[in-house]
Amino acid sequence: MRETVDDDTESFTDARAELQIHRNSDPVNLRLRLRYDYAGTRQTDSGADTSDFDPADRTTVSTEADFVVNDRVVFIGGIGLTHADDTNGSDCVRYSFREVFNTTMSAQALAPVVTDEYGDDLSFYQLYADYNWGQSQQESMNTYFTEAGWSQIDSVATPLGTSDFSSFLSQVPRDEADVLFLNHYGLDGANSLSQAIDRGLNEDVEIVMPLYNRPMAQAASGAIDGVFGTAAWDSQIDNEPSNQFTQAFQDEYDRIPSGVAQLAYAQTLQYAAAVERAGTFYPPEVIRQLEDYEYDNIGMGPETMRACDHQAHRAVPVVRGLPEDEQEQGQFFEIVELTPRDEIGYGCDEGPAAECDLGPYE
Amino acid sequence: MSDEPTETADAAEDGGAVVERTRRRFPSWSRAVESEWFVVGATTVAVALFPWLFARAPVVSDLLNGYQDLASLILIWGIFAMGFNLLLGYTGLLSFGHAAFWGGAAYAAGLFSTQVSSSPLLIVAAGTVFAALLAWVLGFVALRRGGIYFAILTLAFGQMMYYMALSPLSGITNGENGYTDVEVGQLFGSFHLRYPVPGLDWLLGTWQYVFVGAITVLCVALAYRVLNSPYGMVFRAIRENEQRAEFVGLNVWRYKLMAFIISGSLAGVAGSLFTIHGSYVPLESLYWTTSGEVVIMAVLGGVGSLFGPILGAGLYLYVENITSGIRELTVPLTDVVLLDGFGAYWHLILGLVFVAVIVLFPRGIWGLFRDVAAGIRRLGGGRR
Amino acid sequence: MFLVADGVVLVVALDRVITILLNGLQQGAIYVLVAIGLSIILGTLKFVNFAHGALYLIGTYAGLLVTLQIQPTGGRLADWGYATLGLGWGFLAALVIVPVVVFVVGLLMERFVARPFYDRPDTDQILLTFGLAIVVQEVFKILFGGQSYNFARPAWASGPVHLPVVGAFPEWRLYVIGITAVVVVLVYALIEYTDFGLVVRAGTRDAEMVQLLGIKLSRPYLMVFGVGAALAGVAGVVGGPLYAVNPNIGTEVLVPSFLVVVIGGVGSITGAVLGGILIGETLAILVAVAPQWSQVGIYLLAAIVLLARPQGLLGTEEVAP
Amino acid sequence: MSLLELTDVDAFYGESHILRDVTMGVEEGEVCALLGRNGAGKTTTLRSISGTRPPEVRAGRISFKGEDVTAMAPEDISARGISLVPEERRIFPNLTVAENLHIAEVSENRSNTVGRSLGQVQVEHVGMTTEQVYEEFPRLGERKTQKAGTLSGGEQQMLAIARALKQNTDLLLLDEPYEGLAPQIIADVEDAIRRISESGTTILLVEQNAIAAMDISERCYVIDQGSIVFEGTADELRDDDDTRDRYLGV
Repeated sequence: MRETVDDDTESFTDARAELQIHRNSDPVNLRLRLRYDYAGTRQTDSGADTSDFDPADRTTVSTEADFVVNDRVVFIGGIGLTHADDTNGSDCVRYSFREVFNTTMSAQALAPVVTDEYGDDLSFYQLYADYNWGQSQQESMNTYFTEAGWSQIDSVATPLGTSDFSSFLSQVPRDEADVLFLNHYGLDGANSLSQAIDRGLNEDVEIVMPLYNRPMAQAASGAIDGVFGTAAWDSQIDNEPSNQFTQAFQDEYDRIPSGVAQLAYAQTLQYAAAVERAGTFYPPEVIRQLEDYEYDNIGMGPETMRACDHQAHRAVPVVRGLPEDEQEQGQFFEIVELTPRDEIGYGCDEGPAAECDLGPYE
Repeated sequence: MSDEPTETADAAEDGGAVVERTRRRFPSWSRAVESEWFVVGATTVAVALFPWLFARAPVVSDLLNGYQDLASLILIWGIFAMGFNLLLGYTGLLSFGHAAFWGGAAYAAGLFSTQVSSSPLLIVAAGTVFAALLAWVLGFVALRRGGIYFAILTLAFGQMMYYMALSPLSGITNGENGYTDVEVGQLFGSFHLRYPVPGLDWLLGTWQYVFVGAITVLCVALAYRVLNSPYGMVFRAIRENEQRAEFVGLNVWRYKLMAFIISGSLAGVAGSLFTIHGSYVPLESLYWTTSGEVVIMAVLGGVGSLFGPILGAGLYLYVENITSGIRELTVPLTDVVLLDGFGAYWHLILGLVFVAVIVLFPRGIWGLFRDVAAGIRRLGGGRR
Repeated sequence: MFLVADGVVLVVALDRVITILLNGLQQGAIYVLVAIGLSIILGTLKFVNFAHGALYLIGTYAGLLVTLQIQPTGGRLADWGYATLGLGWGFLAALVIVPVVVFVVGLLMERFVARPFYDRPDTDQILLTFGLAIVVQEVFKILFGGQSYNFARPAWASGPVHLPVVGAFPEWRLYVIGITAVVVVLVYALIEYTDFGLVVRAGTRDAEMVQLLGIKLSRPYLMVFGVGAALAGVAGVVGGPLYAVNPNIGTEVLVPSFLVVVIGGVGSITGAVLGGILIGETLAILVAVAPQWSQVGIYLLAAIVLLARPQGLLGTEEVAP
Repeated sequence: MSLLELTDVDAFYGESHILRDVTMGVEEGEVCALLGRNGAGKTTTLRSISGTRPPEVRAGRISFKGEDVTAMAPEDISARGISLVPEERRIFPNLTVAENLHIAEVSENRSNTVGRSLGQVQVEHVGMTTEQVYEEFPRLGERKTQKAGTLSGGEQQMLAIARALKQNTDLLLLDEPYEGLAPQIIADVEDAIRRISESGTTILLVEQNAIAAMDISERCYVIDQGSIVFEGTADELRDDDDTRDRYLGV
């Protein structure tokens, strides 16, 4: 195996391939590295302890595609933490795979549950973070809730760098709107949701956070009480791989793993397994092993890593925030429904996938 | 301090005395050492050996745990820190907005690569020209104030550019995702930067390193020449005593602006190389913490010396990228764990070392080395 | 009401305008509290404190720990077995205790950080305090983890209050404005109507002359630093519940606060108040009119003021260091 | 024993040697003048006496009432009864006239948060009260709520002197009190200095304007390039054409 690697100096100029996750919360600590040290074949040495990694807020790595193309490094699944549609739509590339669901899928999963809960023919108002994911999320919400019979009053962009949403929230027409979608992620989401509650918007409208993560829930605390959303993974998902991971993680770090921790570990293993199947690190071979691969071992039920757009098709957990007094360490949501994969998603010729052109293997 | 009464000190005479003293301090051998050829030659050798020592040499590289890519990155940040230091170390102006030149050039280089030409040399030229023009404009405005106001004005301009790139200009810059469409072509149309150098890849690694290294040597030569020209003398005079420099008829403001432009241009060279290196421009390259990072590098390494900031850049990136990966700090050669989760402390350690340097060794680590070396030389001389 | 944006005249309802102004006032209030300390320390002691944001950070975490009980999951404290931390004494206790704590931190900082550097160039002071700010931030990150905590608003002031014209407005934000106003009046009285304030105002202009009048300045300097720090502590407590709490909030509040100082004029309390309100309102109005430009706007405002009136709106040339 | 004695004082600004072996004394109750050209070392002498830094006194001894005050901090020297009315007055322009006067009392107000105990120092006599000041300088009384920065040059000089007198002054150091004032105002200031002297306060007057200074003082020193070149009574100096010509240009 060592030989194959050495033959491949073109793509690996050094004994380490670096995968980078950019986080905006802390530009100084910009990079988190997952190192695949291939001297020890499948040893996964998470340079910075991934369990400590909380993508405190907007964690977008749609940019990784470009690292990938230029560096010829395979970016796999969950490393792409962005949920934006474009990532595996118009921006898709051969070298990138995505495990997490995109905004289309989270809207598809949310629409039936939320309309079922709040009723038909309602009108909704949206605020969204003005960047790739936020735009994508609000578009998806509009599409699938309109399809479900609701109508949009307005959708307003909030610029990045905003931590005080009071001016935007004060514009929400509380008499007209029935539901408010806050398409903010991470810390932004925690701030906008808390501020909305503080403003008493929940007295007049129902609030939905389309995408949750744990740091957001932790920072928003009691504000998430009863608020619907989707989450990448949660330790409460009850199946063999999930429970196994939760247990192993707890044994090692003495706390309940977050969705991101699960993603990091699961994807590292996916890559390692693909390398083993391929018998080489040579990226085109590894990529072929990953494409259309069927698996059921990371706790989200049976999945397919689709060859046409490199998007995993999998179940999406719809969750609801717990009241503050029921929240415990690492437990912030109740799982309302684990929407199975055949109820969501789209064909290779529809939706974002229709715009995807993966490009060459080499 | 500048409280000396002008009535007693004749500035021109004093300036002469400094030169005189400097000359006397260096005997002919030392003067040869300090000569431009020696500096450039030594830099070239050091740059050539660096990636091998760092990433591939037996024993040394295993101890260092370095890798090729980091070697180029260290040189790139080294150029940035050296340029920053031309301002702080030689004119005493502390800018907290150098991210504007680094990041501005990085974006300019990135846009240039997609819109005009993907030739690495032209990309660097474009980024540098942009940074120089930007430095001219910002310097023109910011240099109206000194001290704390200068620091805050530069900070404000830097932040303004960050937020411009983040929001109003996101159509061009791609906002918070950073600029991703960078296209890097082949050097002189024939060398792919990602390819190893035939026959010399054990030493230098890739063409990219050769490219970055050559530009580093050029920048060192340029900076050395500037500092040893009349300009450099004036810069130092301004740092020592601005009023006195003004008194002998120097247009201090113009020299400061020149220093600012040279400094910003070097930051621009580095920023353009950063774009080529990563084929990507992160938005954070404009954020004020980037300015803060280069401040730390320069001060850590040693302001007021040419190589100190490069050393500082290396140290900073090393700690950030290698030390931060150490999970357990153990007693050397044993398994005794001193500190678990050691890597998480890297930023704190840098902060503490930074504070210690300011309090204890204002000339930085390079200055400390020189003091120690001088001490040893003196000891040796004493024994003889 | 008419607001002009991009050449388009918008007709805006009165309640919207008042809401925007209130939002601006509230956002400015936190900057005012932080900036006053920064400004009097810079004006009187000629000391540039880039670590002033760290005092805000300390204030917020101290406030969090006095007010509530938290579970520090991400940091070393959790590893050391502190599953739950905090006194849970409620907000009013924090409002009393935290300023005292941060006051003491300020005294220590003056004695051991600032004083040895009074005679060093201001670039050295900036570098030192910048380094210190990093150290403090990292210590908090290591102890409490990098994640955000929820600093719940006190029960008696959470949720909305229904105001005439404006409608529902977050009650806590009114308290922020109120508490800031009271604190500013107290500090103003301290500086304007006491012998301590007299010495501070005189020392701001001509420290040597004050000493020539037989007054030892080391103690008022210590006090100024302590008071400035305590104000940052108050800001941390009242501002904490507004946003999620994490180790970065110190530097996040520092940069705009410096803008407030230079806009208002170094050493001037009324200047800091004016500057803070200007920045807050600029932010709030731009968010309503041209949200993309809101952040750019405050930096542009600062640059324009600095260039047109270098000593700041209410500052005097002589005080500028 | 003279009230104030300087013995072989050498003072430096950084590396610049300004005062060289300055020896001089001021007797209790007299008005003594220190004369010299611009840059001769007059202000440096006063700054050395009052304890402000720079200059740095590296050799010699300055004693006041027999006590060595050479290395003392300015506030301690002030507390012992030496008050300085500096060149350019240095009143606090941002404070009102009343506040400018009040601040001179702060150091004695021990209950004040910032005040301090004077320790071993015996306070022998207290300075003028504010009422006495307003009596002495009625113009200041009229303008007591005005910001000091708005006063005229002469009024500012009066205020600076009044501020010094509010301290427990035994020795008043006046640095170029006539500088930049109109002739009739100079007369007013002269008048004030006489009255202060008559009330028993010792005065060391530093002037470039030798004629005016000789009018008012009993004894004179002339300083040139940091050294004392003449010592004698005002009459002696008046008669010494050579010294006046060489060192004072009059």
